[in-house]
Amino acid sequence: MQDLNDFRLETRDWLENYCPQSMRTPVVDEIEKYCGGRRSSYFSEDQRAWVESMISKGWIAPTWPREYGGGGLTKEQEQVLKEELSAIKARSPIFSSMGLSMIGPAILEFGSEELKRQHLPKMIRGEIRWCQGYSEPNSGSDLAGLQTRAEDFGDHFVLNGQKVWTSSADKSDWMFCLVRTDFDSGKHSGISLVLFDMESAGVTVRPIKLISGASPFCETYLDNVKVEKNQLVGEINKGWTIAKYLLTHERQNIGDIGNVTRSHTLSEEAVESIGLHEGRLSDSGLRTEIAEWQIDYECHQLTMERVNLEIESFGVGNTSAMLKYYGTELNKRRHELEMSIHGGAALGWGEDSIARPWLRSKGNSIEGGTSEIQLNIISKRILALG
Amino acid sequence: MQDLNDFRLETRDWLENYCPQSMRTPVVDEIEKYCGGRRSSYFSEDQRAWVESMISKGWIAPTWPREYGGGGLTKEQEQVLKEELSAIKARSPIFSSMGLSMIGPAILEFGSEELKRQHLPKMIRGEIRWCQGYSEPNSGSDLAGLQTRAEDFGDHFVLNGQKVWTSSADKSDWMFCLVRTDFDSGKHSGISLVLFDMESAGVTVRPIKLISGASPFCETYLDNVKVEKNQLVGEINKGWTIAKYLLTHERQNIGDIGNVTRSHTLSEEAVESIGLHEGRLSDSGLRTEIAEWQIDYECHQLTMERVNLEIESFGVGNTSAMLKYYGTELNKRRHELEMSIHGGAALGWGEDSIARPWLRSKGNSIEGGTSEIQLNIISKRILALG
Amino acid sequence: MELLLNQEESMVKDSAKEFLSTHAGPSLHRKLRDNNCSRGYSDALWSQMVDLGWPAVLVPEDYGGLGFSHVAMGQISEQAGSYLASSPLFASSVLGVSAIELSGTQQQKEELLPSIAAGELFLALAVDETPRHNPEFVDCKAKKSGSEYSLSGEKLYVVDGHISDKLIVSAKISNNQEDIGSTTLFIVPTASKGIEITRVPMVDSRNSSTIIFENVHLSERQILGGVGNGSNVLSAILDIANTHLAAELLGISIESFRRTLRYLKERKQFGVNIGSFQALQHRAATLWSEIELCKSIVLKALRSLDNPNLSTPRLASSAKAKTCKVAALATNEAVQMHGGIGMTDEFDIGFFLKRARVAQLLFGDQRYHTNRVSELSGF
Amino acid sequence: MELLLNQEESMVKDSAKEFLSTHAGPSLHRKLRDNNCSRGYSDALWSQMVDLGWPAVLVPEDYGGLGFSHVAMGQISEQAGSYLASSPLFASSVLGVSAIELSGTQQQKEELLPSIAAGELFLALAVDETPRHNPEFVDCKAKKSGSEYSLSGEKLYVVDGHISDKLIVSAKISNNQEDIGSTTLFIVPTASKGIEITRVPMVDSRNSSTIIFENVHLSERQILGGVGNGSNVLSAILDIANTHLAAELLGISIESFRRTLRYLKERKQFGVNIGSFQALQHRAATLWSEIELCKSIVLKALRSLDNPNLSTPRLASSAKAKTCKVAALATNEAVQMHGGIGMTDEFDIGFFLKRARVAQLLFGDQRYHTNRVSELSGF
Repeated sequence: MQDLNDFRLETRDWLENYCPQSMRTPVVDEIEKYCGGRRSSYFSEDQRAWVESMISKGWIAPTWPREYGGGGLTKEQEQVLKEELSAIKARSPIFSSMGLSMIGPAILEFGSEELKRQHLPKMIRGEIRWCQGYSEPNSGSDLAGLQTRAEDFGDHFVLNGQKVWTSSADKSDWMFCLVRTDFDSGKHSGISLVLFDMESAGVTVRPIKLISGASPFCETYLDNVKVEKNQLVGEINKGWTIAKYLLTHERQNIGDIGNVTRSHTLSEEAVESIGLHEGRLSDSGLRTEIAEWQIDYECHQLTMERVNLEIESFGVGNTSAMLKYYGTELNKRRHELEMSIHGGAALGWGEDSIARPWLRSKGNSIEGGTSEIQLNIISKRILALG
Repeated sequence: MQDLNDFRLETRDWLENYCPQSMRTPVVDEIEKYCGGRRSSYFSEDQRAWVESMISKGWIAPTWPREYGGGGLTKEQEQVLKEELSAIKARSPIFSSMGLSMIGPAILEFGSEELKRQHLPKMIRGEIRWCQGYSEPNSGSDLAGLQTRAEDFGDHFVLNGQKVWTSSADKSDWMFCLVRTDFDSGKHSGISLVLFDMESAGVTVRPIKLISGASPFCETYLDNVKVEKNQLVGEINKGWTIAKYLLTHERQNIGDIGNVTRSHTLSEEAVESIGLHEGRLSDSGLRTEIAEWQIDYECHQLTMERVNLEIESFGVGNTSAMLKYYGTELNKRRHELEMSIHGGAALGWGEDSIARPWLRSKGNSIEGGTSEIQLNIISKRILALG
Repeated sequence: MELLLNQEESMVKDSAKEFLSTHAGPSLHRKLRDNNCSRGYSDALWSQMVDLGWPAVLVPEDYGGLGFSHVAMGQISEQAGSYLASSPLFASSVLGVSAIELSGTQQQKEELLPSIAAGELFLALAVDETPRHNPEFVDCKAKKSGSEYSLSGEKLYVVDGHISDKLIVSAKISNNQEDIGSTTLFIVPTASKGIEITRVPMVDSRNSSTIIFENVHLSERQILGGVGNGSNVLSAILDIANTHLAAELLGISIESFRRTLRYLKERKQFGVNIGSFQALQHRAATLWSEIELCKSIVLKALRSLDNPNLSTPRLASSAKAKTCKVAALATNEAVQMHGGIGMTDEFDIGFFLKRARVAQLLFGDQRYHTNRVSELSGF
Repeated sequence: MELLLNQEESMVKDSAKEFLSTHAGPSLHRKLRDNNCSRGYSDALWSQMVDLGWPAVLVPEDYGGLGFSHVAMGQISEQAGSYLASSPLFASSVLGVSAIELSGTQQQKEELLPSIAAGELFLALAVDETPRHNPEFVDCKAKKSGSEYSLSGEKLYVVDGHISDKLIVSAKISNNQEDIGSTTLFIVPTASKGIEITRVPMVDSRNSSTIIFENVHLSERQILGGVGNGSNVLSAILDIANTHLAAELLGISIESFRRTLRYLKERKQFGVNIGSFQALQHRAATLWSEIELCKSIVLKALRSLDNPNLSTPRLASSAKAKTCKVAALATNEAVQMHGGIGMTDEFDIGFFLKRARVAQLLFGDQRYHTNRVSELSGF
């Protein structure tokens, strides 16, 4: 306990010295977020300094072993670090890293020593940005129905197929990719997880334009892409186990989707845009719906908190499907209300249009497993119906 | 056309003479409703006169052939009669008659000449009250899974089994009953429709008390009940066709469930109980919900009207499942709102408690085919999903 | 037979459906959008509509029109919803014609109606001054001096304002510093001096305009419906507007649902059509029921426009409120049930979501009209 | 670890569950109802609750209590919901104790708390005078003369009023014709002259009372929390009331859902368990998610009662609003998914629907508390 307190004081001290003031302010624009990778660059010198200091401390991945560039901290120390970072409102050094949040933990859990040494340090240093290759045009909700083939050529596989809904594939350097390595056995038993460089011959990336106008996802075509056998994660044909492990991680991240720092709450926006009458929002129907949203939002936030505590304390919890389902539905409701609050002013199609994030939110309950799939998971795995 | 006008004038005249003034006022209490049957009695002399006049005219069943005691009217004449009855707000002579609305039309459509002569006149004269024997404890939604056995003993069947959810079985004289006559063939192909007297040996009726405290339904136990072969409606083992015909009729009746004359509208009740502030109902959330209910209610009423017109004009329409589903859900919403309007005053458990019809309404979406079954019917038969 | 179409109305519906299904639809809409079409509709399509007599549908025969009913015109509005057909029909041939017909002088009618019917003159209605519909808030001022007026102020979200020849504008008449009378409507040529029109591209790839009036000179003869009579006239015009928008929203709902249903029967996952999943079936069945209800209220409200009575405002608001809610449900369910492909710009279903949102908002959204139903019902 | 139970709280929860699952539940409830029990609870059950120390849970140790937290007491409230356990716990041991503890004088505490803790004295809270909760409407008058008061008026829906020894009553103090000060609370013995208590049997087979006060004589010493301080004290008591009702509603939701889930796995139709139908699965999954959300907000609101701060009122109302909505959904879905048998009196599931409706309404329903959340959030 004394140790932990010492650690807190040391950490506080260190952050005081190494976290620049400009890295303690809220992010205003997406462009300010450093995501790493070959094509990345720093937005400011402060950012570079902050990221490099954190890398050198290993605190980009606080609990990963030091030998791979991690911080080697205990769970308790990590919690202290989080608290101290949050206390000074420090920015995340590397944002939305699929390496750190997804494939990194999977490699640590399932990967060979060789893979760990090859990939983990580069993730931590922000040198390589990762993307995932899961969904295919004919296997969306039915992920295990995937058809991308990896044929065995002795020391390497040759991949052919098409992946869709790959987040930021056009900005990423490596892909972790589910492929079919056994074409005869059952749906779930012939799947493997492999890693490859997006610069490999035969990889073509095409961004997908969404109804919001943005292109956060891509299609990735694989045309005789050669992948060394040592880039297989875990055992051959056992990829579905790792996939499920990854999906649970993903759901939890997306369930968090409503959890964005905003300068305004919905009700403040509404008061500003619509005005009060006798202290009440003039549109009484909208007032009720905003209040109901606010209550549900608070309930959801508290539930994320509670579930995490329960997982930490009891190691139980199969609730990421629920958090994903509810969180994304809440986010859609939020944007519907935002549209209503702003009326005609929300309908313009400029770059800063309120309609664009509204349209983008429609995808929340589809990407990362549709709401329907989450409800299926709850029914089957938690409620044991079926 | 001239004829129709003549008919209208004659009808108006006749009604003027034969419909007593007290039969032109709204029914205040259930007890005032004459439903016919051996155990019935008239509430007043006016009622007796009115029912008997209508019987003698044949207008209890306006379009049924005169030979069975019907009015022998054309569709157009029936419409005129309806309009004239409605113009003077005449009460229905016989209320909620399963004979007139359900088994009568089925006998006309599927029954033998003998059955027509035996049963139709007594229905019309209100001598015999009918009830239906469909559901069983283990076949509710899955009606065709019924297990009541009718064994063939040459000139008669012997019935054994149990029926539930029989409306007013304790007040009825005869039952039309679905039974299994072939125990080996497929689920739908071994069912027959038979008629029997409730006073037959082996018939036991037990009223079912509902959560509202009322007992509109009964359980009926059949213990070696003898039924003459001539009481079979239609062909043997072809009863499922008639059952479907009857269910469609039933749905339409129940879909109409919200369509009750009430002295107050919901909004008037609310204004009276809650009061206005600046011309608006003080509880703004409730105000919005009442308005939304009112809009949906009007839409549903109009849809019943439209669908009926379409059926008359084009003979199409497979919409009774929708009307039943939506009408019963609306009625449940109505009672929820009524409870909210009256607050604590709705929670008492006296005989005139507002909570009793609220609880009763919960059964609307279960009896006569659950909402889920109606949605299945819409999906399969109208939308062709599956 | 109030709730059935008569022969004339059925004919209009069938021909609108036939014409628009071949000549309009998502691909034309996409082309207009991708070409950044500044008028917001296809000239070729409009010429054909004129040939079919659509701008003349609501114009009385005495003024060179067809003198058909709102029910008939409503069939076109509905099909325009199903086939995403943008054109000046709504702004000019429904709102413009109705405004002039309801309250114009003999001279105004003779001057304007034949040209609108011929598709040569475009009107637009300039009402709102705030982001959320509020026709009673009028800050535009018509300063009176003698028998002349000088109009100043700003109007927002004027549908097709940028292509119109004349605007119908609500303003308050002021005399020196003092306001006199209440709201009054004026017919204002867009070519007048002092008018600045800014086109605003919208999420549905159509246009609305922000219009600034600065000392625009008007004569007495440009008053529509009499001094101080603006609120009454406007109220009737807005009932017409909202009922036709309800018809359009119904068309959007029907078509989104039709496409979704087709997709449910085509798309395979887990080795079966996704339409075989009961959870989706029940949602589809519920949605279908809601759309059936919309059909009834829209027809009733249109019918009521043809025989205005005390219920007309309530029916118009009921129709708008109900179709707003159902169109939102139908278009959202459409995107969700299409899954990944429903999120993409490449696929057409998103267009319905976008257009529905604009049509919902125009002249009052679901909450606005639900509130109005309460008010009209005395609670 | 605000959102986890500590050891003491877990222990209370487990023992409440164990005790009530064997000694309370639908069959005891049915027996009380069928015997038309006029007290509305079982004396035997109450004696056992007293033996377990439940009436003492919230009473500070200095006054002979256990001095446990609201979180601990909330576990009992939740289990009382799951097992339909009626008893004077809510009225007396939660509301009564809280009122005295929050605002009583040293003397009042010494006089009342030990007897309540011992289960010997029953309190009840008499607040509402209108069918819909409105604590600010107070028409009861305490006419002052010297240092004495004379109380007249009527209170409605007083939970357990008919078995209580003392009432906590809100009234306005009047001096001759003139009202002075605002609402004040009084502790009024039910044995006082001029009190008429009428028991009203409710849909949940429990009782509430209508109480008429006619010139009931009161001394200054019976004022609770100071003259004119009634609204403030009441507001804190009502936050406690609503949070514990939220816990009870949570218990009702959990148990209705548990029974429904069991039925879905047992009941066969079309040759399979009805729980294999996806439409029911998705509704069950949605309901389960909602109940999980309720667990979090109830715990947070209970925790906040133990450390009151600016958020306490908002959390109390949020918890009540949310659990009202979810309990209504859970109990309605329970009846619907049970089908025919769910409609019958013979089957137990209807009891949950009935009790939920009363608990929802008591001290403000979902709309009341949603509105309060808006007000507390400044919109």
